[in-house]
Order: sequence, then C-alpha cells, then structure tokens
Amino acid sequence: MQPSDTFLEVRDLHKSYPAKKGLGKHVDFVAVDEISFEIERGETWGLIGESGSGKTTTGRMVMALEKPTGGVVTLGGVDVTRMAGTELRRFRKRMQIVFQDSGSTFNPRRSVGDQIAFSIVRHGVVESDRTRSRVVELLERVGLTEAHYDRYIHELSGGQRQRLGICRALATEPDFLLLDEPTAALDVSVQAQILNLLKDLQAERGLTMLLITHDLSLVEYMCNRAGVLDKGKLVEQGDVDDLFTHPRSAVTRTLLDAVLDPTLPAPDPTIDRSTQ
Amino acid sequence: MTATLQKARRVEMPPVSGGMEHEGPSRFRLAVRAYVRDKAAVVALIVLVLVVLAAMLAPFLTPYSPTEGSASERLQGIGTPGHPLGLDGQGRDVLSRILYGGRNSLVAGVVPVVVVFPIALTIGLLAGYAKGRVGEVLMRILDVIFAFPLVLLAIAIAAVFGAGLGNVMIAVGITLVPYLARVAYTATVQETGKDYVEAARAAGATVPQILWRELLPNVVSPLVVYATTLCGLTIVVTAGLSFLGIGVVPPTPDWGIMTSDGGKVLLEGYVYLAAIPGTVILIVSLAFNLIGDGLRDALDPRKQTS
Amino acid sequence: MTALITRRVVSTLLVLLGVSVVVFLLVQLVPGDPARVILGQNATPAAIAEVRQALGLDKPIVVQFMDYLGGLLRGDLGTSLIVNSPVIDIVLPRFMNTLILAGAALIICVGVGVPLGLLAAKKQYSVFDRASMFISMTGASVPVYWMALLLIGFFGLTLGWFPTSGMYDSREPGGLPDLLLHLVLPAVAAALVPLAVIARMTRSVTLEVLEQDYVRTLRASGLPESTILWRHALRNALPQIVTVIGLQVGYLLGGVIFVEVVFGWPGLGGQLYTSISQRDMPTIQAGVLFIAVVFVAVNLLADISVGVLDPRSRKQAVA
Amino acid sequence: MTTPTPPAKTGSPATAPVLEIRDLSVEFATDSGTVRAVDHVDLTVEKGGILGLVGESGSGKSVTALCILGLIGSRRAKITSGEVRFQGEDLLTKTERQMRDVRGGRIGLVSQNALSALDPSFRIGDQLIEVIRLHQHVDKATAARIALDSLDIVALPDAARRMRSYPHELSGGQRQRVVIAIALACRPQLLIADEPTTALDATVQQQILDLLLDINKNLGTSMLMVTHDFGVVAHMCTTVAVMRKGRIVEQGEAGEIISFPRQPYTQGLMNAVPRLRLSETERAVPRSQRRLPVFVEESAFAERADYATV
Amino acid sequence: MRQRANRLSSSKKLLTTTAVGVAVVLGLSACAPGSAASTSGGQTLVIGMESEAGALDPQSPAGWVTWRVDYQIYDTLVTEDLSKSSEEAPVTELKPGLASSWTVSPDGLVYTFTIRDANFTDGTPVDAAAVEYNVRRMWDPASPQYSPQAAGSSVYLWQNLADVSSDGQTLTLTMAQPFSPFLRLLAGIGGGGIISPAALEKYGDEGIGDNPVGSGPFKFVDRVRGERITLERNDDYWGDVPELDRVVFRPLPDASARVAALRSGDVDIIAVPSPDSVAGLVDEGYQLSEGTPPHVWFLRFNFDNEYTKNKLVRQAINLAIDREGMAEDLLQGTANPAYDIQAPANDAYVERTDAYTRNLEEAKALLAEAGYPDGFTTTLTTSTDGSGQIVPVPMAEYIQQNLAEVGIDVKIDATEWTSYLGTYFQGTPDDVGLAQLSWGMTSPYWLYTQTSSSLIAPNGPNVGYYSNPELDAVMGQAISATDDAAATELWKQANEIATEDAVFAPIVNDKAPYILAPNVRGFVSASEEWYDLTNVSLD
Repeated sequence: MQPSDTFLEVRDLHKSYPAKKGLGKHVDFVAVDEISFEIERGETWGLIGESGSGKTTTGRMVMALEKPTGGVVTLGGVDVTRMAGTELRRFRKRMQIVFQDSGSTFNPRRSVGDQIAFSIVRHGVVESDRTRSRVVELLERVGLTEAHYDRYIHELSGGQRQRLGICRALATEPDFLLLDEPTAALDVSVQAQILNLLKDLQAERGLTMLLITHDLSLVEYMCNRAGVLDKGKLVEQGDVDDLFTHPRSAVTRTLLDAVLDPTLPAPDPTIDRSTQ
Repeated sequence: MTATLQKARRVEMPPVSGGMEHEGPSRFRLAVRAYVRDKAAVVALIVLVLVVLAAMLAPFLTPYSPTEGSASERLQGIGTPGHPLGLDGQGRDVLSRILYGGRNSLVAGVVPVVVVFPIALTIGLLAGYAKGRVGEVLMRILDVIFAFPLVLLAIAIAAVFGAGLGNVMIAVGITLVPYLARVAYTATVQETGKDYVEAARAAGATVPQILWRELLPNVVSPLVVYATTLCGLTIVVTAGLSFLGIGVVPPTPDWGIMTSDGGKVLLEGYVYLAAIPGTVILIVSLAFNLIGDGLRDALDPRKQTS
Repeated sequence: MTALITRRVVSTLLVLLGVSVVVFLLVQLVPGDPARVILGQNATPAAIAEVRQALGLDKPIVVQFMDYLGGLLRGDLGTSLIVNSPVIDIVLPRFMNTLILAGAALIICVGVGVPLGLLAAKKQYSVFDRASMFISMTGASVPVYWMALLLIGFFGLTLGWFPTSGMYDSREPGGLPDLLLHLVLPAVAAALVPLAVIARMTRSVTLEVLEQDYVRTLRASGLPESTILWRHALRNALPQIVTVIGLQVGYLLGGVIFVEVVFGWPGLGGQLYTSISQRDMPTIQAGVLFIAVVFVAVNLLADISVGVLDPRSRKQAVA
Repeated sequence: MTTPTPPAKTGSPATAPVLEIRDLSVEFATDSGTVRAVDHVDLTVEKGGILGLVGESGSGKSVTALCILGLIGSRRAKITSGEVRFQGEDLLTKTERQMRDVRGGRIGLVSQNALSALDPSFRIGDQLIEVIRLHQHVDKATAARIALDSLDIVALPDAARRMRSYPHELSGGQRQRVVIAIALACRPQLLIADEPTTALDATVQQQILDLLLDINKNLGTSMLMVTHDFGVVAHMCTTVAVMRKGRIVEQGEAGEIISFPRQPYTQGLMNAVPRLRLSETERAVPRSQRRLPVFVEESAFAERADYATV
Repeated sequence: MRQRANRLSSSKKLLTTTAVGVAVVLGLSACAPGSAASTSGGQTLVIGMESEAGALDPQSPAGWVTWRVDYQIYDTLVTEDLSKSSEEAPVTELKPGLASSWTVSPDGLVYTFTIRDANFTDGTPVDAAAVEYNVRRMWDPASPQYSPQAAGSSVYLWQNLADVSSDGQTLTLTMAQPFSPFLRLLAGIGGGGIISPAALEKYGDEGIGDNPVGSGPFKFVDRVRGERITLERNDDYWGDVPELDRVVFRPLPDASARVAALRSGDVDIIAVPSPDSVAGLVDEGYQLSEGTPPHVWFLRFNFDNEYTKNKLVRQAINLAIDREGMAEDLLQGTANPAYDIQAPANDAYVERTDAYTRNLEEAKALLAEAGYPDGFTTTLTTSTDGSGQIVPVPMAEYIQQNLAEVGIDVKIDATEWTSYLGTYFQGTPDDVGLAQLSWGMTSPYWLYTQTSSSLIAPNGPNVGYYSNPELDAVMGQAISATDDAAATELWKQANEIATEDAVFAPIVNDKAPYILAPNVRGFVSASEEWYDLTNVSLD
C-alpha cells in the first residue's frame, strides 16, 4: 500500500462488558478485542462478520455512541473517543450513520421531513429559512419527492425508508458514513437501487464509508478493502480481491463457501443429488 | 448487541398499482378518520358530549332546584307528572339532581386526572430517561404510594383532609400520580430503547430536545389513552367515597351521593333511585373507556390511513 | 435469578419502610385531637390534657415516630382510641377474614376471568367476544356497593339462596360449609371489577400470543385449536396475566371495603370504615399498613412467579 | 403469458406428483378494496422433487404456501378458486378436523422465522413429543424415542440433552434444526419450507439448506421451497416457479431457468444481486464504475401489508 | 373538674330516700309467669346493632351502642325500671340496682348504699370494697387502678365527690356539696357500671373491654370483632333471671344490610331501621317498637352572632320551623315533634306548644320587629351522620326550606361526625347562627351542662356562649336541692326561663324505633336509650 491519506483510524479498540457468571465470580464478556484498522479518505471499507462477532459494537464505538474500554478512534485527526457533551454533539455533523432498519430510526409520530430538517437546523447547515428547500433537495437526490416531506415513517416502503435514512445521514453534509447492514431487510430489486445510490453519493461527495455486513457479495460490490471480524477479533484484513481469492483464515473460507451464487455453473449440487 | 437483526422482518407488500396522492389530508383529519372507524367510540363520544351539555345547560333543562324539594312529595317513581325521573327521599326532582350532579361528578372525574397528567408525565419522562439513581429514587417514592391500593389510599387521604368535593379530588389526584407516572415511565423506558432516540442522539440532539421532541409525542399518546379510561374510574371511586361518607357532602347533588342515598331504599322497592344515577355513572364511565379505545387508534399513526 | 429475587426483596423492604413513614405521617396530618376522639361529648380540657399525656401525644413528633417504628418492629401497633385494646388484636383477626373474602374473590376472578379472556381472544370479533367484553367493561364501571345491594336483593331476599350478612350463622355458627355459604355473595360482589379487568387483559395478551410465529408452527403441526389455546397460548400469556392479577389484588383489597360494609363481613375493610368514622387513627394506621404490606408482598410474589414462569428469565443469559 | 410448463423429466422418476395446485386464487379484503394476492396459480411438486417458489415481498408466494395447509388464517382472506391436490386428495374440501391430520402428519412446515418459530415456554423435547403423540398415538416413551431420532436426523448435537432445553438456550441455527425435526417427526411426504434461512447467518444458512437436501435425498421427502434468492434455487431445487404480483410468470426445470431465463423479470431478479464470483470481464471494470441493473421501480407509497403476514 | 364544684351553699332540708316500694314491685315480677318459651331450650336472640360496639368497659368512654351491651353485663348501684313502656311511664322510675337500698343525709352530702349480696360472674363477691375500687378507678388519681380515660368519661358523675369509704356491704360516698342529679346519673351511661375488681386486676385497663365481668343478668361468652358479641344467661343473677339462653349482638352498620338481615331471618331485632323501610316491614308482619327516650334533636343559637343574639330572631326561627311536618313526612313518624328543650323522658319536661307550634305570621312579625323584615343570611352547621343524629342533612335541608319561607336564607355546612364533634365543642364561630346536635338525659341536669355560664365552650358544652345569671341561679338551687320534688320544680322553672329566652330550637324527639321479628315477645321500649332483655323471649 502506498502512503495513504488516512481518514479514519481505529487503534487497539476494545470493549468488554462486566457479566456475572454464577455468584460472585466476574467474567467479563469481551465483545471487541483490540482491533485496529484504517480507512482512507473517500474509500469504502468493509467490516465483515456474522452475528455476535462484534461488528455492530465496533460501529457504535466508531460513532461514539458507546464508550470503548480501550483504544482510540480518530476521525480526520480528531480523537472521537475522548469527546463528550457539546463538543461531541457538534462533531456529529461530520459523521453519520445509516442503520439496517432506517424505519425504526425515525420517530413514528413526527413527519420524516421534520426529522431530517432537525439535523440541518441543529448543525446550522443552511440559513434557517432555507431548511425546507434543503430537505426537499436532499429528498429528491435520494429519489424521493417533496410529497414525502410530511409523511410518517410507517407510510413508506422499506426501500423508501432506507432512502430516508440515507437522506438524513446526508443532511449534515458529513465526511464519514457508517453503513450498518444497510440492505439486509430489502428485496433484491430495492437493494440494487440503494447500493447504486450509495455508490453515486460517495462519488459525488467524496464520502468515506465503513460498511458493516455479513454479506460477502455486498463487500465485493462496494469495497476495495475489508476486514473479517470473528468473536471480537479482526482475523484478517486487506484488499478485497486478494481477501476473497486467497483467504488466509478459516473463518473467511467458511464465509466464502457459504455464499450461494445463482449463476455459478460448476458445482451445481442440484443435478447431482436429484439424479442419484 | 442491538436487537435490530431480530427485528428485521420481511413484510410482504401487496401487489400495488395505486398511484400516489399528492397532498394527503391533514394529520388531524386522519386521526379523526381513524377514530371514526371505531363506531363504539363515536357513540361514546356523542353520549359524553350530550351528558356534558346537559350538565352545563341544567338550569335551562329543568325548572327545579337540585337541592330543594317538598318532603310531602317524596319517593315518587319514574313517570310522576312533571318529574319524569321521579322524586327522591327529600322530594327533590331526580332529573334535576342528575343534571346538576353531572357538574360535580364530571368535574370530580376529570379534574384530578387533568391536573395530575402533566405532573405524572414529567415524573415518568424524567425517571424513565434518566434511569440511574434519579430515576430509581423517583420510582421508589412512587412505589411507596403505589403500595396502597387505590381506593384505600383515597379513603385514607380523604379521611385526613375531611369530606368535600375539593378534598376528594385532591385525594383521588394524589392516588392517581403513581398510576399515571408508571405508564409514562414504562412508555419512556420502552421508547428510549428504540432506534429513533439513538438516531436523534447521533444527529446531535440535546437531552431536552430528545425529551421534548422525540419522547414526549410517543409517551403522551398512551398516557392520554390511559388517562381517559381513568376518568371513568375516578367517577366510580368518587362515588364510592361518597357512599362511605367521605366524599361529596350533601345536599350537593352528585351521582355518587345519589346512588348511595338511593341504595338505602333500594331493598324497599325504590330501585329507580339508585338505578338512575348508577346507570348514568355506568354509561359515562363506559363512555370514557370506549373513548380511550378510540383514542388509542386515533393517536396511532399506523392506524391513521386515508 | 437468585440475584433478581434478592434485589426485588430488598427494594420491597425499602418500599415497606416508606409505607410505614407515610402511614405515620397520615395520622399526624389528621386534624383534631385523638384525646377528643376518646372522650367524645364528655370531654373537658383537663380530661383531654390528662388523656393526651397518657397516650404520649405531648412528646415531640420525632420521638413519637421513633416510638412508633420501635413498636412496629416489636409487633406493637399501638392502642385503639375507641376500643382501648391493642390494635393488633383488633386488626389481625379481621385481616384474616378479609384475606378469606379476598382470596375467594380472587379465585372467582381468576377462575372466570382468565377462561373468559382466552375464549374471547380465540373467537375474536365474534358475538361471544363482543358480548363478553362489553359485559366485562360494564362490570368494571359498576359501583361495587350498588352491585352488592342488587345481589343481596335478588339472591339473598327474593330467591333466598344465600345469607345476606356476616360470616357465620348468628345462632348456630357452623364450620366450613356455613362459611362457604356466607362467602358466595360477598365474594362475587368483590370479584366483579377485577374479574372484568383480568378478562380484558387476558384477552389482549392472548391475542398478542396468538399472533406469534410459533403459533403458526403449532397449527402447522396439526395441533387442535383447543390445545393451542389452553396449553400453549395460556402458558405464554401467563406471566403477563399473573402480573395483572397481582395488581388486581390491590384493587380487591381496597374495593373489599364496600363489600364488607354492605354484607356485614367482619373484615378489615368494615373495620376501617368504622374506624374512619370514629377517627380511630391507630386502627386506621394498622389496617392500612396491613393491606399495603399484603399488596406489596403479593406483587413481589407475582414478580417472582413471572420470573419462574418465563424460562427465558430463569437463567439470565449473558447479554 | 403464464404457460405452465410440464415438469422436466430429466433425472426424476416418472410418478404422480405429490402436490398439484390448479387455478388457485386468494383475495384479501383491505381498507382500500379487494386485492388478489394469488391469481390463478398452477404449481406441481414432483414426488421426491424440490420446487423453488421464487418471488419478492408481496408476490404471493407465502400465501400460496400457507393455502396448502389451510393456514391463511386471516378473516380477510378468501380462496376464490382452484384446488390443491395432495396425493390425489383436494385439501381445500377437507374439514378442519381432517386437515389437522394432514398438518404435521403428512405435510410439514418450516417457517421463516427460525428465532421465533418455537414456543418459548416449553422444552424442545416436549414440543416434539406433543406432535408425535398427536399423530402417531404412541405412549410417551415411544414418542420420546421418535423425538430423539428426529433430532438425530437434523444432526442436532447432543440431542438427548437438548431435549430438555428451552428454545432460548439454542442458537438460531439449532432452533431451525429443531423446527425441521418437528416438521419431519411424522415423516411427512411433503415439506413446505417458507424462507427457512432468513435471519440466519450465511454459514448457518448453508448448513440448513444442506440438511434439507440430505433429508430430501435420504428420506425422499418432497419439498416446496419458498425463497427470494436464486442462490438457494441454484443450490437445491429441481424445479422452479417465479411469482410476481400473484401470478406465476415462469416455471420449469431449475437448471434450465437459471441458465436461460426467458422472462425479463426472472433475469432481473437474478442480476440485481451483487455476486461474489465474477467473470473476468466483469472484474475488469473498476469497482467504482460497476452498476447493478435495476429492473423494477418501487411504488410511490407503501400500502398496509399486514394481511400478507398472516 | 371535681374542684370546679357548684358553689351554692347547701340547703338544710332533711330527707331520707328509701326504695321499698320499688323493691316490692320487683319481687312481684319475679314470680310472674313467662317460662312457657324457655322450655324450648336453645333460645338465642340476635340483635342487629347500627354500629360496632366499643370496649365493653362501662367506665371507659363509649356511646349508647356500647352501653346497650354493657347494660346486660353490668349492674349499676341504682337503676331505672325499663320494664314499662314510655306510654306507661313517660319518665323512668329509679329502682335499686346493685345497691338494695340507700340513704342520703339531710344535708345531701352523704350517700350511704347497702350493697346487695351478689356475685360477679367470675365468682368473686360483690361488696362495698369492690364498688369503692370501681369508684377510685374513675375518681382517685392516687389509686393504682386510676384510669384517665375512665375519669374523663365519668367527669359529670363524680365531680362533687369528696370521699369514698366501704365497710362490708356498706358504701359511703361523701359529696363536697349537695348534688341532686347524682342518683339518676348513677343509673345511666358514663361511669355507673360496676366491674369485678378481680377481673380488672387480671385483665387490666386494656384487657377488660374484651373480657368483661360484671354481675348483670347476662354474662359475656365471646366476641368476634365486627361479627358478634355473644352473651349467655347468668343463672345466678340476683334479680330476674332472663328467659333467653343467649343474646347475640351483631354490628351491621349499613341500614339496608340490617333490614336485609332481618328479612332473611339472620337477626331478630334491628335498631335504627331506615325510615322508609318501616311501613313495609310492619305490613309484612314485623313488629315496630318505639318509645320516647331522652333524646332531643335541636339547634343551638349562637349568642355571639349578629342575628341570633337577638331574642326576637330566635323566637321567630322557633316559630317558623314545621316540626310536625318533619316528624310525619320526612321522618315517616319515627320521631315526635319536640315542644321543649328537655325531652319528655325527663321530670323537668314542660310541654310548650305555645312557644314552638308553627306560626309564620308571628315569625314574620317578630323578624320585622327585630329589624329584619326581609330576613337575613346565616349558616347552620350539622354533621353528615353520627349516633342519634337520625338523618341530619335532609333534616337540615328541611329546616332550610322552612326558614326560607320567612326570608331567612340558611347555608348548610355539613361535616363528617367526628370532625363535627371536634369543631362543635370548640365553640360556634361568629358567622354561624345555628349549630345542630342531638343529646339528652333522663336527668334534668342536662340543661345545666348546656346552658351554664361556667360551661361555656371550650370549657364545656355551652357552645353558643349563652350566659344568663338568672338561669344560673335557679339551676344552682336545683342542683343543690335535697328534696326531689323541690329540685324538680326548680328545674322546671329553669326550663321555662330557657324556653322564654329561646336558647335552643328543639326540633324532634327520636322514638328510637326497633323492628322485631314476629316471634319476639316481651321487648319493651322504655323512656331510655337502652333496653332491658330479661323479659324478652322467642315464640
């Protein structure tokens, strides 16, 4: 790798939860175990792991939604883990998150437009009288219309909810976007649209993105580099093409084997089995 | 781990070809529509409005005083000329007493709930959001009040303050605090755990902003529903306190007093005297319950479909 | 699980301490002088002063509270102003009677309310569902004492099936059969409102359960609807139903006062009614304390049994 | 445009189909009128075969599957036409009582939510035994033995001990194995698997699918596989039917349709998914310039869909 | 209180009172037949009381409900003859109780009682020492058995006692000054009942109420609080042995519940039926028993109030009230209109229909004369419930309507009974013109407690601040009179003065109705608030 323009740096990040096992004996549960990685400016980095591997906890710590028990996260040179209060709230303008289920991240009793506008107002992105038109611009950018402004979240389809999630994340004009399984709950046709949209936006705005997923094909499509998380440990990381063709860890191999590709002609087990 | 993974559930969409409406009806209209769909709630609301109107317009609806009567005309039943609902043990017009009594009974039922509502809401919100020590202490204090059964505590407080409409309302009000606050607390805790609160925090919202903009609208709705049904309960409880002699003081007309007075001659065959106010209490408290059910739908954005 | 129970027990004890403080303060807030209550119409200032001193009412309030707490710990709840005997002797036997009545009422509530709610949920939107829910909603809105009088009038006097008052026959107090006969009407009257609430709650909880994924698995396995309802739905709805029942015990203990007055049941409620009209504060204090303690204890028990009933909370998984 | 293709005979013995659905239509009453969720559908599951029923959310595939068991359950749903012939009998004309023998006894269901498909309040063993005793009328000990056998078939590790476990004590994959064990306990001729691997991790998904394949092979159980994933179809199905808006748009032998999809919709479904293994030409395009083909636009506003989640 | 004795110098009249005649009557009735019913063996009478009784300690503060039970268990030195109905004997006659005879010294200072040879039901003998023990419990702070509660509740009885001594069966009470009401007060509620000293020693002040031991016609069996008090016949009773085997007192505070219990046969006698149930019950064959106990439901005028301090106003109010209507219509004949301040069950009763019969014209004229031709506004305080209060609020409302007819606008301020008593005895506030209460004694001394200027609130029950030297003087003479007839005359004179000055507005006298099952025999409503059960039997 050539000398890089590192934007996000995670170093020795650690998270353990105190847990009681039996009476008196404390055995801490380690969710994330000393992981380190770097993401370059404008890059999409994939964090791969199955459920329980600690990938979501890592994401929350990167977003300063959870305090790590060890390690640092620097974003654009600023130590995120040391920030608190107003400073942190102000800093959130620069980093945003898109959840797996954006529907649940919208308040069911407020219009979606209002909630997107809140981010804009909160961080003083534009003059307050321009807020609404700014929201509408964003809505249109993610493929929605002004008519969606006054809607409530339950009135919208899964794909639309995800677009809104992206829309809100973009509202503060962040440099960094965390994508936590952004398409896991979507139909294939909708998933394609969202993935394309994310790609376009990244190109447009030079966003740095961290994609958290268990779906290797997603990583293959979105990321140049990625890391594999297993039981809290980052077992390997590197260039995606390299990672997927020459996996060095057993976990990665298992994950690769588990991917079912519809058009892969060679080992089609169906025919084998039905003829026997 | 967040529970988002488990929560993700495929919702199958129906094959839709319908176009989109450009300007939907206002939220209020939608809420009204959701409410109107519940026929029982609509009837209940109409009944309640009629009862309130009747109580307000009592002087125009009846020529008789609710507190004066002639003992020589006492205990005449339903259908007595000039007194459609008959006369009570003091020869007072039952209809007049029902109409005027509505003023006291409705006030006694609604005012404590309305007054306690914001207090309980504040306590529940703060305790629910703060969790930690503040929330713990607040909820423990409420637990102490909660440890006394509702009727019993109202009785004890009424015994302390003495009888009278005002005191009964204070007693009932104090008793209601933990009930309402608990609902607010539970709702707050539940909502606080939801992703949208986290999202708001991630968007940089301050604590007051989260409480006010995010949590409040979601906590108020279930609380309003619960409070509405409580109004029915308070009327019944107040009536019960009157029966025990620590409620509204005679000759003040009040449905509870009327029921308990009527109860004294119920077994003598004067069933109407207790049955009329009893039925009115029943209808009104039923109405509050049904309205509560209707509001549950009306305030739920998911039910507000056009 | 053990930790959970310990924590709940400790917090319950704290609540009880708070309860005793509230009960003590309640009495302090009562206007009027216990000595005046004792002496009634014959009171003279000299006699009142003498009685006040005898009762220790001339001591500072903090001292009185410490005395009260000390007494509580020794099981001494004070002396009745009216009857001049230890409050515990007055309250305890009557409290037992109240427990009998409330217990019987609870059996009715649960025995009728839970099946009613289950069946209504099973036949959601049917005529049976709507009718039973309307009736139970009505039941929850009827003033208890009014219902009690109607029961007396119809079953006691018109039909003459049941006695109308007391716990035992006046002339020849019988044993258990006599008690059961006397128990029917008051227990039904006391059960009415909680029954309605329990039925409604059971219905909505069961409806929720019936929407769960595993119910579809059960159906797909060919289980008859009745097995699904009475075995699986009930079992899964039980924790929530138990919680509601625990809360309804509070209503039962409070509402029983009306029933006891109307049926002449020698319970704590009737005693409280008398004591309140007599302003016999030590007795009121003790009665309220007893009921609060039971209520708190019942809810503790409900909490714990919910824990036991739900296999998921039996072994707290490491998050 | 729906031309029900006769099932390809390649490799499968020519016997009467286990399941034949003819002209099935289901309508739902919604607030905004009647919606036909299943529209004159014809389907066939060959004896010993695995039919993949593929479609997106709302295509009506789950409703079709549940119709077979008579479990649409919603008061708003109504079967308006068609028949469901299972081993020659029309299931739609059967009484509820007769259907109870079919369910769990002759047709098993593996539903999509592995995590919530088991009654959380009962032990695994008890849930199995209950079903076994219901259909096989055996004593408890025998039922327990059969239950243990079933758990062995689904390769649940440490089955004897797991009999005494509660569902929450098992992992998602283990739970799905138990669900399959229940469905198989009475050796049904047909297994309906409704997206059996949703909410499961990729590695676990593959294990479960392979388990189902083993069962198909070893027990000869025919299967109806409801899925949205052509990867799953390619992995295990003999025949496939593609469903869209309540209709079957394409039906045929699985390998053939995957290799040569005739309908653009089928093509779209397959191509919209990002793929792990790319051809050399695909790989030559820089990642930032790769695009997924989009074949269908979302409707402007979602409608309430709760009827479909029966 | 004892020290604040009446200072009137004692008169010199000599009189010895004996009760030979009464003893003869007693002896006759003892031989009377009436054993027919007692052959049935298990005769149990069940009485439904209007409320729970207090401690069964006759010397502790308690109301009539408790005393009605105590009366069956305990004897008093002097007692009233309750075997005659109010019609036969409007005023009860005093007769020997535990004291078979007594003498009063000519100066009225020394009472010598001969104590009957009897036993308490615990087997210990009744003697003068036992009675002295009882007296000292209520009177002598230096004695070990002294109880402030007992002293407080018997303050009027022992206020003039200077010394007590005993010798065998002879008890001597020495007064500090003559006190003519003494014997009648001894017969009543408020300290007269004699308890077994052995039992008092055994159970103590707190325990005696649950383990009462007296020497009366019935002895205590058991008590289940809130449910029942069971007494059984004292076969060794010194007087008439009762016919009943057992008496059960059951508290049934709810009027409807009492009537229901009577109808269903759970009880044989109920007290205080709701007025509306009486006619129906009589139609069904139940017996109504009424009397004229010493009970006055009256209004007190406030002499500090701008309006009611005016005698003309007080007279006008008296004339405006429709007592007949209230008794007949509102109360359905369960009470009699009251035409005197004292109850008819009292030697000093003077019927003053002239002063109290309704006359609206005259009332209006008096008001005009007083300067209020258009009336005025004032407040009437009453309770919402309470012992002897009948139905206070409807009655107050009735009066409110009566007074409205002469232009007086009455506001009713009703509070719950115990709080009402508390505020009542603190004295009437200036802006309250009328304060209601019901009370009464068979002793005319009652007038003194209500009107003496030495008992002005808060020092006594004179809550209207009435002060009339002329009345004080007459009552002083009456109290210290040593001749019964002379005392009665003086009391009547006092009564006239109070009536003339319209100190009160008496409204009704309660008839204290009891409803008896058809098979109850021998129950008599005498002119007293309690009843004698020795002659009661069941068919």
